[in-house]
Amino acid sequence: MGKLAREVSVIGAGISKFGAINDKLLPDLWVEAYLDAVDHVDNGIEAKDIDGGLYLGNFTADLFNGQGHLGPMMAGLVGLTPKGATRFEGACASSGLAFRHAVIAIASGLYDVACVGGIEKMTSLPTAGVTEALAAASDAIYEARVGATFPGLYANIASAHFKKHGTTKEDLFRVAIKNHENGSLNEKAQMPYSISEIMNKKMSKIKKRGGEVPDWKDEFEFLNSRSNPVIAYPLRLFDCSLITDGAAVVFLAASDVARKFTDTPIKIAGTGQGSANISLHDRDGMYTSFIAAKTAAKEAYAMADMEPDDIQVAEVHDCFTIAELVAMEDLGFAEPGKAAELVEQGETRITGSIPINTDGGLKSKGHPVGATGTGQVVEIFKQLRGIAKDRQVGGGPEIGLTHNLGGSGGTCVVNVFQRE
Amino acid sequence: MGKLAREVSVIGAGISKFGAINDKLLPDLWVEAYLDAVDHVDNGIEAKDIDGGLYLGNFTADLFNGQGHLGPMMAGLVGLTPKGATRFEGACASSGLAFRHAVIAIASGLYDVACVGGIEKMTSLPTAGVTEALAAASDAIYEARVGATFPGLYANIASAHFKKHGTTKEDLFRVAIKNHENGSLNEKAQMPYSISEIMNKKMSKIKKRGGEVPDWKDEFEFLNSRSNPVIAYPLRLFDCSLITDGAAVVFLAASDVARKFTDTPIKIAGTGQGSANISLHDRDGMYTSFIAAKTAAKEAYAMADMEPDDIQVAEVHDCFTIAELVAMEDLGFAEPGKAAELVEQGETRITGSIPINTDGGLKSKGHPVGATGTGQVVEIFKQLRGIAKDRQVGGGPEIGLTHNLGGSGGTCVVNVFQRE
Amino acid sequence: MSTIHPITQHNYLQYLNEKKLMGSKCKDCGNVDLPARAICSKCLSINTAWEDMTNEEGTLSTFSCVHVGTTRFVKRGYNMKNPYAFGVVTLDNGAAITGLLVGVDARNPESINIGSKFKVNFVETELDEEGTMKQVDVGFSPV
Amino acid sequence: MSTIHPITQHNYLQYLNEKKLMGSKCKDCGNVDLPARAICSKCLSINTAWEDMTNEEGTLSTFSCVHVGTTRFVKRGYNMKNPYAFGVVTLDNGAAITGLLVGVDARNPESINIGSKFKVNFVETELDEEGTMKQVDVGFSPV
Ligand SMILES: [Zn+2]
Ligand SMILES: [Zn+2]
Repeated sequence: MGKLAREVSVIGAGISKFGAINDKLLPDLWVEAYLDAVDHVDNGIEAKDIDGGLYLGNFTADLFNGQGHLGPMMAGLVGLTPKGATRFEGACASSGLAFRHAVIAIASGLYDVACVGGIEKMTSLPTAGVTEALAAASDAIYEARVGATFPGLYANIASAHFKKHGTTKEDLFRVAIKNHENGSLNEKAQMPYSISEIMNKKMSKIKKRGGEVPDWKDEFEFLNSRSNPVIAYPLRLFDCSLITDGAAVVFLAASDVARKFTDTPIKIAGTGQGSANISLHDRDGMYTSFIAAKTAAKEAYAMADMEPDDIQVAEVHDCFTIAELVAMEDLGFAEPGKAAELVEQGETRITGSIPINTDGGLKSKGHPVGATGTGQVVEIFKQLRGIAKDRQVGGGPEIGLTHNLGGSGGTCVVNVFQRE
Repeated sequence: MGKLAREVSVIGAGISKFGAINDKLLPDLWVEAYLDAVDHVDNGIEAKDIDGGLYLGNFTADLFNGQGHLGPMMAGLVGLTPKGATRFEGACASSGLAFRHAVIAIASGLYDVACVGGIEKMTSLPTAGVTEALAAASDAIYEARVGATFPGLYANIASAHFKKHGTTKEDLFRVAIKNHENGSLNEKAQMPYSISEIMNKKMSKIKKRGGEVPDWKDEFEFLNSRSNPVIAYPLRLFDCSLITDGAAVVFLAASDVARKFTDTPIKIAGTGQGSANISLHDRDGMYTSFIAAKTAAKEAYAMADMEPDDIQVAEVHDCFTIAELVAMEDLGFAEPGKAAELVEQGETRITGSIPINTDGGLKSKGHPVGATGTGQVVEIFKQLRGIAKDRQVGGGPEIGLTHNLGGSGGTCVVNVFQRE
Repeated sequence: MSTIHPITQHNYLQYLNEKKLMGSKCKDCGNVDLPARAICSKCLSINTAWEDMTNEEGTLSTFSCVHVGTTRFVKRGYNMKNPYAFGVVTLDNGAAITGLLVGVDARNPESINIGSKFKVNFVETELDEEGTMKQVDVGFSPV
Repeated sequence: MSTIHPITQHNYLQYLNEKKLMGSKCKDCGNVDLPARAICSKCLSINTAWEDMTNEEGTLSTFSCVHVGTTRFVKRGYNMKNPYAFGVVTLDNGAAITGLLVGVDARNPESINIGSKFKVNFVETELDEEGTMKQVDVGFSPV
């Protein structure tokens, strides 16, 4: 495994509002994110500067919107045609793949500047349709046919983790509580409320209706109640990420031209990618960690010449609460089975030693699957630039990481970023 | 636009049988093509040699087979996990994109060897379903909703070409006749019969049934008859490519390690990519040529430091007969409006000065959309290695080209190859 | 208007359902786009505004008569013997769009001429059997 | 057998529909794969042969009880109050596969134990109302 022949940096990044955006179609979400990213390039950027064209992540507009071939479609809306425009797909890691391959293309010497995007519009379908579409990211024949849903697959991972490491549902609740706390500070988040806010709202609503108000004494009692129903045992509603519309955009430049655009480029110190058989049963009995993630992390750390301890802020793929714990363990932030302790000690909060998912994560910010990988980069860009407002990690973090997982662990992309 | 930092070569290539393959699912087609490619690496290749993992082109298994996330799925079947595995989508240019990005990744210094694949299984759906799925490669709202089918879109291109350049339906027939003639020499082709064979079969069948045998005196009369019905005026059945299941695989290596695998690597002298708004109406009135193709060709020729005249054999994207003429003009083999003359003079036959689609093209070999771009590379590999058997171009061609077009021209990848 | 009704594809389709063909005009370079674009396709300015093109006329740039149609058109009775026509019409203001061609003889394609004049003629389709859900699409008829 | 009935996923599913759970065994390294693989997942040899695993027993490696199911399961009457269970069973020969868990109390997940013994118990679904088209899927029941 080599090093990149040329250094690459993030020079700007932006994001659309995440949510169930009823008055915007795919092209509208895209334009919103693109213009936000343009606004975040200090010295400005124009389409003519972007010789590398578009690297776009999208899971399945095919199934969600009846539309394929999104690369040139989105490129044309922002003036990037007739330059190259490519769509990447790796389920929920689609735009992580797009990002990585744009980095590689610039490193190859072919281009100086590229646009990376991620997009998904999921709420056009009813929930049953979303479940079916997502099933296309698992093995349609060997998993979905016997009843596997995505919550179900991650519930299998949770069951194994519970059994092997003694992890509990309260350990999972703490991840949700922390991510909603962070998301409440993010104006782009789909559900920008802390769990206690959500609980209190629920109580007021019941009161208003004249019902018997539950005597939840804290978030844990709320999360343990019927108001947080089991979706796929042992996972409950608040263990699951959201169904989201959204887009995110990142501009990359070779480090030798990056300073034309900004005085504070964020260097990609390392990037790594891994894969695994997409069926859980086909992974040599490994159910509590992801070989794709470990492979990607190893490659990214090696390229960056860094250790897990060097990371000061991280975005990890919390499509389900259990996934955040597994990610922490796969990334080496905690020994296997020990991630829950770090969470309990508050070390992953914005004020902790290794803040994770400061933007609310997929849990509170939302999870437009194809946009998620790029959205993570947007947050790390903001954190390392010190522009994350109320959710800014203190002490001026210089090194960040993104971890974007596809399906039930079939694809993973890990990147390490460093403020130059 | 830069040059690649490192030279890359094709060291082996293989292909599955193309056709309506009822007894093979996606994984089965994939394994067949992969093993055929392994057989074509002179000194052998093993999964452990392939540090770059898998670059896979697929248009929409999502819609055809209810299965996304094909990258890791296919990688796992041939032992490439946990290395990176990425799916690329650009409609019918999907595996052209995969090929190009694998070249770039090796050029970046990150990897030495990579596997490129393309796959599509289209015949699981009834024809109406195929039409709907293909519509996802056009603009679903602005084109498909007002009745645009793929034959219809290329028929629009044909109508404009007829009007502007005086092209005729007979000019199109000649493309089909030539490609079927070539395909009749390709044992992997879906419809390996010349048009006159097909015509004679048809006559025998009618005779056997006791019907009135038509007095077609040649292929042109047959192609002008009701046995070649209009699908989308002015395009008829034999102007359209086929609905196909198939897969193709190519192995790439950095030129400095290629000779470990073979004494005759085929160098990628140039590669180019272009895009365009996916709606025909959104191309500044350009209906008779593709800006994406011209952009890709210009980039590929410049990188190779070659002219159209240097090309000795080419695979071009003849999803419809008109597309072959437009491709020839976009690639500079003929002036605008003059491609039909070259075809009529026989210059594009295997024995001509610029043999095109020696394997039968999409018309006779078949068009499993996601596999087409890689399939073209397989043929050029064989031609430049001199192993194309009955359809081998004489004189030992050293320079070849592939032209892979997505949708109705939204994406194009052009590559120039050279025997070292 | 731009703040309360921003230029989006969502709003373009809303207008279309009210039988309004809404493009956009760039206040910086004067370029027109159809469908409307938030970012001008020519100069990439975001200083664009809605432009009503419902009553524009134009010329046929290219077309096809389709014998094997999309599922939706097959359901509406089109088939090998009963084709429909669609094509690209370039409006006199320079904008071009794909539309169904109505009032032409799709069985006789030689009678349809590239370069001849067409005007907007919306096509309404009932999406349910009761006819309560309607979809309007772009159509053109000869002038 | 290998030439007339090659190891393909197509043939695996044909066998499954006949209630045969067919894996493969590598003649070079002895590794077993389920579903059957043409290329051994361990040593990548193509010297593999069908291996009938229909009568194998195994242990439950992990599982879930699903309250919000796939469309197909919802149609079969499963819902928030009536969950179904699926999980991964590792056969005694070492091969593992995902299957529906039948004969367990999915409403009471604490009663289902990772590590307990299961055996193959196919699940048959009628794909049409007449019951003429059937699909067989992998299921397991407690031993
Ligand atoms: Zn303008
Ligand atoms: Zn073996």
